[in-house]
Order: sequence, then structure tokens, then C-alpha cells
Amino acid sequence: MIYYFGTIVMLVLLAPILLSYIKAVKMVLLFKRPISLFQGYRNFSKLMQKETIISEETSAITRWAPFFILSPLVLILFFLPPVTQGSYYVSFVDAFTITGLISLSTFFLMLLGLDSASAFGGMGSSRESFISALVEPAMVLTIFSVSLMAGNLGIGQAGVNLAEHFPQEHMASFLFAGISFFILLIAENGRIPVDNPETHLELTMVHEAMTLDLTGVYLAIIESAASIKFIIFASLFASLFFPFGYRLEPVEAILFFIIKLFIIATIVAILEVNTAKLRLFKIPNLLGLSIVFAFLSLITFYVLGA
Amino acid sequence: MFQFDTLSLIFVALIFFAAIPNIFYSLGYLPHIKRKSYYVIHYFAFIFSMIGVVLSANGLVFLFFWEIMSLASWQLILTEPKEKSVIDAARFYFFMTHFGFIFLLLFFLIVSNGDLEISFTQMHSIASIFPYPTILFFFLILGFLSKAGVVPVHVWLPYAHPAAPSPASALMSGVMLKVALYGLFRFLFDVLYPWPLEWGTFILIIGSITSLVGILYAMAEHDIKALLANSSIENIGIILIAFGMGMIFDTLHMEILSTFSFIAAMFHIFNHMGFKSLLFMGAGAILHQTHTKNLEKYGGLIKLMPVTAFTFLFAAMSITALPPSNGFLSEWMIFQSMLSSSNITNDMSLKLAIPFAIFALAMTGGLAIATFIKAYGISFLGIHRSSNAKHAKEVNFFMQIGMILMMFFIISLMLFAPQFLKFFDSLFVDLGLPSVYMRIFPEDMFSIHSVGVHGGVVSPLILLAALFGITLLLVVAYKVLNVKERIYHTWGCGYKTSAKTQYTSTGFSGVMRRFFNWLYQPEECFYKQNLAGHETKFLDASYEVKIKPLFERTIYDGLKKGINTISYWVYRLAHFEQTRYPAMIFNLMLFILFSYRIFTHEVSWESLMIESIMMLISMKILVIGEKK
Amino acid sequence: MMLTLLLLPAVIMFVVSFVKQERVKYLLAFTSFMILIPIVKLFLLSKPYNILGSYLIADELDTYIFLVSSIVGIGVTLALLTLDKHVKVSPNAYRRFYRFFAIFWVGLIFSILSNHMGIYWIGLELATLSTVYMIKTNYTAAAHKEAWNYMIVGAIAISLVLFGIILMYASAKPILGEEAMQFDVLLAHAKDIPSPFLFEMGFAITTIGMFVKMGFFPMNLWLANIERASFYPVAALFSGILESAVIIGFFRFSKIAMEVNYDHLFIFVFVYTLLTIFIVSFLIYRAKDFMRLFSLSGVEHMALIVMFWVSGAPFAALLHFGAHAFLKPALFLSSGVLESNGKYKIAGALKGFVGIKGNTFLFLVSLFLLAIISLPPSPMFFSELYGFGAMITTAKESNHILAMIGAILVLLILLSLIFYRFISIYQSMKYEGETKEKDVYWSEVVALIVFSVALLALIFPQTLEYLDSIS
Amino acid sequence: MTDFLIGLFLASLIAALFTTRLYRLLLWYSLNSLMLGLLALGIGRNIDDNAMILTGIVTIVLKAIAIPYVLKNLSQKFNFIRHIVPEIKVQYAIMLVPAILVFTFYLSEPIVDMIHTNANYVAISISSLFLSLLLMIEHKNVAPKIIGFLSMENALFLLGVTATDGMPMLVELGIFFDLLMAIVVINLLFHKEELQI
Repeated sequence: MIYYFGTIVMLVLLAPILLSYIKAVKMVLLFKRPISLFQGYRNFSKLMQKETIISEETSAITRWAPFFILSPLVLILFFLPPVTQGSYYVSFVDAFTITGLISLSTFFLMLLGLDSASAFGGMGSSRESFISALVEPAMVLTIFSVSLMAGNLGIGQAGVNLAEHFPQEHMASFLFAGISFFILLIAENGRIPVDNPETHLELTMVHEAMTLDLTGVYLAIIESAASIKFIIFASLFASLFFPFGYRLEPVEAILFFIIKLFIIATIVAILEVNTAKLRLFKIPNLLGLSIVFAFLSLITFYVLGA
Repeated sequence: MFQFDTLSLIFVALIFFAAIPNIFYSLGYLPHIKRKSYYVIHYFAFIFSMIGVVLSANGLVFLFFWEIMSLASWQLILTEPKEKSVIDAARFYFFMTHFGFIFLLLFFLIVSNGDLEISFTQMHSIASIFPYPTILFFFLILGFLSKAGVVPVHVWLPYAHPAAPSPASALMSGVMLKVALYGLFRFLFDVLYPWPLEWGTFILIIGSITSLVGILYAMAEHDIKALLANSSIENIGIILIAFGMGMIFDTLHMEILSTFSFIAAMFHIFNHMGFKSLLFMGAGAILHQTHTKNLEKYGGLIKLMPVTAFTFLFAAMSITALPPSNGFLSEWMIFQSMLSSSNITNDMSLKLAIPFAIFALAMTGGLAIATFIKAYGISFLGIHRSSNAKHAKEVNFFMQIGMILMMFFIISLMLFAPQFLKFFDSLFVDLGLPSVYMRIFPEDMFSIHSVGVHGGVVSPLILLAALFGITLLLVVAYKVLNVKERIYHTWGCGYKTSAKTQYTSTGFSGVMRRFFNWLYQPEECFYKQNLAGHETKFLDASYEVKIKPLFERTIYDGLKKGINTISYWVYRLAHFEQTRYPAMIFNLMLFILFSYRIFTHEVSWESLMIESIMMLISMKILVIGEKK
Repeated sequence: MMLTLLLLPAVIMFVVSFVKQERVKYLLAFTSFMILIPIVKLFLLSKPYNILGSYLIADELDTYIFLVSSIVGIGVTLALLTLDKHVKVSPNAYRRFYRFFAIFWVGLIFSILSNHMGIYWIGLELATLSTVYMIKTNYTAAAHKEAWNYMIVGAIAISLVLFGIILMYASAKPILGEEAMQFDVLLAHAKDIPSPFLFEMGFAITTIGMFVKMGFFPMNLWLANIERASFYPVAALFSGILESAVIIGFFRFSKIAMEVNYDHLFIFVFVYTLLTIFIVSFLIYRAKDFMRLFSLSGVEHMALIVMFWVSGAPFAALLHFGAHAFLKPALFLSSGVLESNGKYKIAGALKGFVGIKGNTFLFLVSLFLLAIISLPPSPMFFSELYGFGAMITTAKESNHILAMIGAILVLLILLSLIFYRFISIYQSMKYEGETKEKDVYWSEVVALIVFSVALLALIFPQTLEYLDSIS
Repeated sequence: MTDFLIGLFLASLIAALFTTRLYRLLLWYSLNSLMLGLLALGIGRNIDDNAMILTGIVTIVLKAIAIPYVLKNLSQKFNFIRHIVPEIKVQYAIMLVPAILVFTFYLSEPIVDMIHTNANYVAISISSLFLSLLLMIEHKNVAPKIIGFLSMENALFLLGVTATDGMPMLVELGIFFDLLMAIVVINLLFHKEELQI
């Protein structure tokens, strides 16, 4: 139980750090002086002190949406697979609930974008809806095949099973699922090449465009939601597709898990440096790729059993 | 005459749940209608005929009420025949229903040996000895699914349902489609049982295709009621997916799983009735206030009509299957049932069909979110895009009551899911399948278990509680911080924020439309008034997109053309000049006597050939005559 | 005794029609109502009842058809009272019409009640010739031309019927002698006719004659043109009464032919009627005016009745016959009002009716229009259910099910084409076009009410039982 | 004797097919009816059936004399076109007539072993039916059409007389009555031509 809550707290604390870590790595690679890992916290505290400005065009949605954006993601943290042996994990929640919760938060994010009658907001939610519509099937299919391989739909149980015995016999479909899930990780969290969180250029904006009219606490909430979303995906990826180090001593296991997260973050950072932001209408190619891989893994599992 | 088994009663319950809020709603809607008595008569005739259909115990009564139902709904569509489109829609609808009726008629006549008063079980004994059961199956499919709006016989639906007055369209989308599905269930179970594997696969496939097509066209719609109608097509597809899975499992003797899938289908039927009725009521409320169905003319209605906005949002969340809404639960069950098919080992077609269905369902879910974000965001959020929207007010008391009642029904579907599932379970126990209630709820009421091996679990109430808790915490924290707020208006990059700066519905679905261009093939009309020859600067510009459904363009228009040509030639043929009448009779007699002679005595190809040659010659000489 | 009672009104009408008086038309109408009384009496008598030896016998079948025809006749004469309000017609034309109506009626009595092929034919010929003249009550070139057309073609058809009758008689004479002319005797001994082929040839020729007269393929437009050219009450008489005289003959002959060789009969008639309905449905799809529309659909329904009868559903056939006999004249009569703003103006034809009369008319006409395409609760709905049921049953018994079911499917699709056309016409009558004031007269409304009451009476369970007992 | 008369009957009918003058047509028609009447008399004497003899007499009086006469009067009264050219070319006609005869014999071939009377009579009467139809087909104007109709009536009688040794008296009288009726109606139709209101 202690490990359970410990992990959750750990993840919450880690979330901003991970994002700023990615940024830092990128800057290093670009021969700039890297920002500190705690930049995320600084931004947060800064935003907390600011007053919130609410547009007169907006409605109750703006006042409520941020909470509904954050809360499902926070909830997901409780459902993640265990990091170490003997840690408690939630058994009554399965993969669909998690995808559902993610889309719940996206839903309100898009509404938020449309609520302030600005051109940016509409643009952002339009693009976001497009991307998430394409992400959804890939995600479901991937989770399907993974949980088939794990032999259980309960996400926690699935993580445990994978850790207990690694599915060598289904290596092919496991690999496909992994690739597709990694693409999803990039797409859902609005990283390059799907979206560029740094710039505020209307050509490239997706996620930022929706939150353009927010300041202060609301913006803080949204940003932390983003970081939590990233860490959720990262840890899912870590515990489903690198199911190693589960059997270590608890403390070591947790440390190993954190290392895994940072490795993933590094990969993402390197990827971001080396690729250019895709045009919006090129994005479907990428997502289509992930759908194809997910489909492939399902088919290979079904038909070939490999 | 009538029967009251569980299946019928469940659907009667469905009709009542739909009708009671709807009656309140139309009570409030009535002042909006000119031909009141006409409307009321047909409205109640419609409801009663639907009840009659689901209660009827023999073919004659069934067909009778079925036709009354079509008749009444057709008349309901014609309640306000202001513009031509309504009249055409009504005609198209009535023709399609009759088209379906033909196949039903044939089906019934075949399985009842012409005596329509026999019960369904007797029909079963007749059908079992009929040599070509697949023909019966396809008659059934064409008969009922053309009413339920399944691809490719769905084209009438997005025209017909929006044309009716809103309460009526709520009933049509919410209940009438389900009554069609009732027919399918009833006769697949009572008459055509057991099923070969292909039938289940077929239903699964058409269900997947239907859901995809429906949601894709819903995405591209600008007429809010047409959008809802298209999404009804999608939901029917989803229900069929579940039903097909059930049939497949049943054929493979996995009774537990099949019951589970059937229950999922029933659950989704109820859910769809709930939220689709509510959505149509909301759309009706907007229409009632703004007098337009065009999404582009809405905007900012959330401030003017809060109750409608809230209920609409609620229904939208439920239809997009966001946890922990009831819509999520039923789709979750459907996913689970499909996932439990992993250990099907024998059939290759299934191994390809089921992943496709999974993909279709998932894709549908994603697109549904986009669609309803558009529907809700464009109509309720932002700034009003027209003066109609500017002067809208909250609708009257009765309409609010109707919507709120329906919302309560949806909430109850979520909260009392176990009780509902028990209800459905008893139905399938009644139909001779094993009970799975105890396996769905092994220990407690809180978590719904999938019955598949290592199936998933979901616990809506806990989710709901947790979500509320966390949100509450956040809100409380926010209040504690008591940050000071400033009211200012949206930043429009230095321009003044106005209706023109925000995204239109066309713009919102633009990305999607561009991606699915190969399907939509839209005809775009772009108008721009340039300023002093500058390409980039312009005073005024407008961009419109019209999308004619692919199936309509291909199948239906083609058919129409064909019929026209045939009728033209028949017309030419029949209009030979009247002096030729005796000649025609002459040839007729020649032909018939000759054929009699041949067919009674020697049938051989020579004699037939001689006859045909002789007929040709005499036709040439006597009827056609010389070229002038 | 009974015969004189039956003939009396006709004779009175004939005599009265020579009186040159303005008021006489009401007297004529009144006498024409009298025809019902003896028929009802006949209807109530115990069957079979010999009216004239073995020549005229009243059994369930013919009394039913006779009753239907007489009600139609009454309705028509009712509507006739205000004919001059809608079209230009001289008083002598009225009287001439009644004169020939009387002859027509006599012919009808003989042909419907006859149990004897020869007498049946004589009556039919009498009726036909008198209708030729009724067409001429409309003084137009078109009417004249059509009257000649009708004369010629009708004569051909009638002689074909007689020719066939003689052949059948010849085929059965060796065993039955003079008796061979009587339907019941022939039916009783149909099995042991020495030369079935001769009989079938005769039957074929007779059937061709009758079908030509009913306007089946290839004569579809012939009837339509005639009814277009003549006054609408005459058209109503055609489709309501004359057809019934023809169809009862077909019923009797085909009953015997069924005994002789069922398969030949079924295939022959089925193919013929299917062809007819194919042509007619596409013609209806293009029909531009009420008269043609109605008469074509009349042909279609006749074909359906024939089909039902030969596929062994006499109940359905009779029910359909009754429904059609009431519906079609009603529509023809109303077409006089509907066409009051232009013959080819379908759009908005059902608009602009005011007052009780107008609204009753509107209601009834829309009811009839929906009933003619067999929407419930019209009797046609039930009759079609049973008729097609019988067809399916025959299909199942035959040794190529799929072909038969395919044929029936095609038939149904053709019917749905007609359905589509009627629906679009109904809608455009009711909801399109401009509203123009139209006036309706009580006589027409009452006539329509009579017809609708008769229709209602058809779907009473007692009536259905009675029809069931006939077959 | 019977066969001889039948032959003449058929001959007169075929001759009627090729005439181009109205009065000639009437003549052929009356000859045709005369043959029919004589035939009826002959057969009636053979099987001494008074009804048959009566029929023969009535036929001769009515069809061979009265009707042609009436028609001639009508034609003079309403001055018909008396030059009537067949629509169908002669070469076609001379092909058609034998074809019809052959066909009808082929048609009636199965009957031969079925009935005691000569099946060829049936064949001939069917063919004369076809021929009189042909007569109606090949002329556009009304008068020859009427003749065609009447000779169709004759064909019926031929069948009645030869194949069935006469129909019941009642029927025959009825048929005569209807024939008269038809003539009256035709007369009226012509009359109406005059007084167009």
C-alpha cells in the first residue's frame, strides 16, 4: 500500500521534471545552456501567483473545464500498473477505462478551446479532434493486443503478467504494439513531429492554441495536466513494453522505473531534435502508421498467433 | 393475437420510457405547430402502433401494425410541409419503408404458408423445413434493416428524420429504429434459429461498415438534426456489431459469451434511445428558438438557454462513450465481448472480421467525439453567429420538463446499470440462453466484469465517485486560494473579437473533410471579393461545401435513371397507333395458341424456334408495317 | 317472378327515358336506386336459387358480385345528378345515357346470374354494345373516335369469347350433349372431357377475349383512352360494373379449366398477368392525368384479382374485387371535381376545399387514394396478404421454388413502383401547387360516403366469413 | 357436300381479303354467309335437326340479304369511301393466308383422335377466324372493319354448325339478336356523325 501511494506521489512530482528534462536535453543537443530540471515548478508557482483573466465571451465551460481536464488524468495515476512486487494495484479498472478517461479530459480541453470565441481556440480544437479521432482506434487496438498477450484486460494485472513472464512467443505482435504505442505517446502529448509545444505559431499550434486564453491558476492546471498525461503514457510504456526490473527489491525497482522513464524522455528528446514538425495534413500518415502497426499486431496475434 | 413475453415487454418498456418525456416535450412544442389536431392524432397513432408491433403475436397483426407505424410516421413528417425538401423526404421515406415491407411480406408468407394467423413457433417449424433458409435471412435483413437505416439502405434516414417535427424525430430515431431491431431479434430467435456462422459474420460486417459510414457523414453535416440522424445510423451499426458477435458466439456454442453480447446490444439500445431522444429534444429546442437547423447560424446559446445546454452536454458526453456514462458502459461491454473472441480458433473469416469490427468501433468512438464537440461547441459556445441565435430564449416549461426527465432516465441507466442488466439477462434466459448475471456481478454491484477468460472489469460508480471527489478537491483548492479574477474579452490578435473571427462548423470539420475527401467528394463553392487586385486582401469571402452521400450518388441515382429509361421504352411500346389493335390481338392469339400447342404436346427447341421466327415475321408484317 | 322483379326497374328506366321533361332525371335516378331492392332480396334468399330453370341460377358468388355492382351503379347514378355542374352535357344526353344504362343493366343481369355460357355471352355482348353508346354521350371528336375504337376492339374481343365458348362446348358435347353449355354440369364432368386440348384452346381464346376487354397487355392504353374520352361516370361504370361482368365469367371458366389442367392454366395466366403488370406499372410511373392513372391502376388491380383467383385464393380475389369495385368508381367520380382546374394539373388538386362538404370530400378522397395502394386498414391490404400467401403456397408446391419466388418478388417490386407514383401524386395533390377554390356538390359527397360505407362493410368479420364461405 | 360448301365458304372469305372495292366486299360477304346458311341447311337435313334448319334460314335471310343491303344503304347515305386498298401488300397476304391455314391444321392435329367429328372443321373455322381478323387488320376505314367483324361472326357459326352440330336454340337466337343490336348501334354511331351538337 505504501509503495502504491508512494509511486503515485513520485509520479506526480516527477511529471514537471520529466518535461523540463526533455527540454534540457534538447537544448544540450542544440549546444544551448540547458534550463534547470525544476523549470516546471518555477512556471507553476509563477502562474499560481498571477490573477486569472476570464474572457467575457466565455461561459461556465471555461470556469469548470480545467478541473475536468485535470481530474481524469489524476485519477488514471491511481490505476497504473504496479512498479514493484507486493505493491497494491487497482484490479477493477481495465485499459478501456483509461483510454476513456483520457478522451474525457481531451473532450473538455476541446470544449475549452471552442468556448473563448477566438480563432485560435477553434483551430486548436478542430485539429485536436482530428488527431484524437485518429489516435483512438490505434490506442484501442494496441491495448487490445497487449492485453491479449498479457492474458488479462485489467491494466494492473496485465502489467504484472507481462513482468512475470515476458511474451517471447508473441514477440512480433508485441513489437508492433510497442511501435504503435510509442507513436501514440508522441501524438497524444503533442510533441514534435505532431505538435510543437514551444512555439506559438498558428501554423503549428494544436495544444497551445486551445489554452491560449488562459492565464494564472487555470493555465497552471492545464500545464500540469499536460505533464501528468505525459508521465502516464511514459509509465504505461515503461511497464507494458519494458516489463523489466519488476522483481528487484522495491526501492531498486522504483529507481529502475524512474530510470526507464528518463530513458524514454531522452528518446523523445532526441527524436524531437532530429525531426521537423509535420504539416497538419501529413500527420495522418504518421498516425495511420501507428494504426497499421496496431492492426498488424492484432492480426498477427489472431491469425498467426505470433 | 398479442403476446407478453419478456422480449415484448422490454420493448414496451423502452417505448414508454421514450414516450413519457416526449409527451411532455411535445406538449410544450405544440404551440409551434399549425396543424395541431393532425399532429396529435398521428403522434399517438404512431406510439400505439409501435406498441402494437412489439406486442403482436402473429404475422397478420405484426404486418398490420407495422404498416400503420410507417403510415403514421410518414404523416408526421408531413406535419409542416413548408418547403419542397420535406415533401421529397417524406416520399423517399415512405417508399423505402414500403420497399422493406415487400421483403417482410415475402418472409412472412414463406414461413407461414400463407396462413398469417399462426404463431411464431409454428412458423419456426415451417421455416426449418424450407430448403433455402439464407433467402429467408436476407428477406429479414432487407425488411427490417432498411427500416433501421443500415448501409446501403440508409440514405433516406438523414432526410426523413430531420424533416419531422422534433418530438417526432426524437421518437423515430429513438424508438422506431429500435422497433425494427426488435423485429430482427424476434424473428431471428423465434423463427430462424439456429443460425449458420455466416449470418453472424455478415451482420458483424454490415454493422461495422454502417457505424463508420454513419459517423463519417455525421461529422460532415451542418444541419444539426441531420447530424443527429446520421449518428443514429452509426449507433444502429454499433448495436448490430454486438448482435453479430452474439450470433457468432451462439453458433460456436459459447452461450455465456453470446448472452453477454446480446445483453450489451440491448443495453446499447436503451442507451441510444435515451441520449438520442434527448439530443433531438435539445436540437428541437434550439430550432424552436432560432428557427433554423443550420449549425453555422448558432453560437453562444449556452448563456441564453442553460437548461438545454446542460442536458445537451450531458447527452453528448453519454453518446461519445466517455466514462463513466452509460454509453461508455455499453460500448465497454461490446468491446469486452469482442475481446473474448481471442480463443476462436476455427474460422479464418472471423479472424479477419472481428479485428475489423474492433477497428471500426474504435474509429467510430474517436470520430464521435469530434462530431459532438463540433455539434456542441459550435452551437452553444462562443459568440452568436446570427441574429436568430442572438435573440434565443430558454424554451418553455414543458419542453424543459421533457428534457430533464429524459436526462434522469439516462442517469438512472448509469446508476442502476446492474438492475437493467438483470432485466435484460432475464430476457435472454427466457429465450433459452444461460443466465450470466451472476458472472457479470460476481461479488458486488459496483464492478461489472466481463465474462470472457481474464476479462476486464469496470466499476462506474467508483469511477464517478472518484472523479467527483478529485474535481471537488481541486475546486475547493481553487476556492481556498481565492485568486482574484478580472473580466476582459478574448484576445483577437489585435482585431476585435466577433462572430467572424471564430471557427465555423465547416471550418471545424475541414481537416477531417480533407482527409476523407475520397469518400465525401464534396462540391465546394468559394467566393471572394478581392480588394483592389490584391490576392490576399479581400472585403468579403464565403466558402460553402455540399456533400451528397456516395451511396445516393451511385446506387439511388443510377436506379432512378434506369427506371426512367425503362418506363420511357415501355411508354413508346404501348403507344402504337390504335389502328394496330386488331393486329396486336391477332399476334397475341397466334402466340398463345402456338405456345399452348407446343407446351401441351411436343416441347422441343426446334418448335420453339419456329414459333419465335413466325412471331417475328407476323409482328413485322402486321404491327410494325412498312417504313413510311 | 324474381326475374321480372329484377328486370322491372330497368324496363321502367327505359320507358321513362323517352319522356322529354326536365324533371325526369330525378325520377330516372330514383328508379335506378330501385335496382338494389330485388338484389338485396336475392342476396338474402337461400342459395342456390334457380331464377330461370337451369339457365339463371343465383349462388353465393354471383349474388355477391351482383350486389357489389348494384351498389356501384347507385353511386354512379347519384353522382350523375350533378354531372352538368362539372361538364357540358345536354338533357337528352342524360336521358340517352339512362336509356342505355337500362339496356346495360339487363345485359348485366343475364351475364352475371347466368349458369349458361351462351346466355352469359349474350348478356355480355348486350352490356358491351350499350356501353359503346354511353361513351358517345360526350359530344367530342375524341369520344366519337374512342367509341368506334371500343366498338371494333370490343366486338373482336366478344367474338373471341364466343369462339372459345363454342370450342369448349364442342369439347364437352360428346359426353354431355346440350348440357355442356352449363357451367355447373361442365364443372362436374370436367375431369372426363374427351379432348382436353380442344377445351384448353377454347379456354385460351376466351381468356384472350376477356383480357383484351379488361385492358390487359397489349391493350393497356386502349381502355385508358376510352375512359379519358368519356364522361367520368361512364368510366366509373366501366371499371366498376362491366369489368365485374367480365371477371365473373373468367372465374367460372377458370374453375373448369383448373379441373382440366391446373398447371397449364396457372402458367398461362400468371405469365400473362405478370407481363400486364410490368407494362402497366411503368405506364403508371409516367401517367400525367387522373383518368389515365386510375384506369391503368384499375387494369393492375384486375390483373391482381385474376392472379389471386388462379393461384387458389378465391377469398382474396373476391375481397380484392369488392374493394376495387368500390374504390375505383369512387376515384373516377371524384376525378370530375379534382380536374376542375385543368386536366393535367395534379399539383394542388386536393387544395382549396372549404366547408363541411369540401372537407368531407377531401378526407374521403385522400382516404381512397391511400386505400387503393393497399395501406391498412383498407380491405386491399388484407386481400393482398392472402392472395400473395396463396401464391407463395403454390410456389412451394411447384418444383422450381426459386423461380416462382423471384417472379413474385418482381411483381411486388413493380407494385411498389406504382405505390411510389401514387404517393408522390398524393403528396403533390395535397401539399404542392397553388390553392384554388373548388366547389363540391352533395350528390358526389353522398356517393363517396356510400362507397366508403360499403368499403367499411367489406372488412367486417361477418363479410369476411361470408366471402370465405363462397370459396 | 359439306366439305364442298366449307371450301366455298373459305374461298369466298379469302377472296374478300383481296378485294379493293366496298361493294365487291359486301358481295363476297353475302356469298360467304350464303354458303354458311346452305351448310347449316345441309347438315340440319342430314341429322334432321329443325333448329339447325331454322338457323340456316335465318342466316340466309339476315346475313346474306338483309345486312349487306343495310350496309349498302348506309354507305350510300353517309357516302363512304368505296375504294378500299388493303394496308398489307398483296405479296405478304398471299404468304400469310396459306401460313395461317397450315398453322391451324398443325394446331388442330392433336384433336383428330379426340373427337368423332372431323377435326379439320375446327381447323378451318379457326383459320377463318384469323382470316377475318386479317380483314380487319388490313383496312383502315370503318366499313371493311365492320365486314370483318361480321365475317368473324360467320366463322363462329361455321364452328358452331360443323364442330358441334349446332348450338342450343336459345343461344343462336340470342346471337342473332345481338347481331341486330350491333347493326343498330353502328347505325346510330353513323347517325351521330351527322348531328354533331
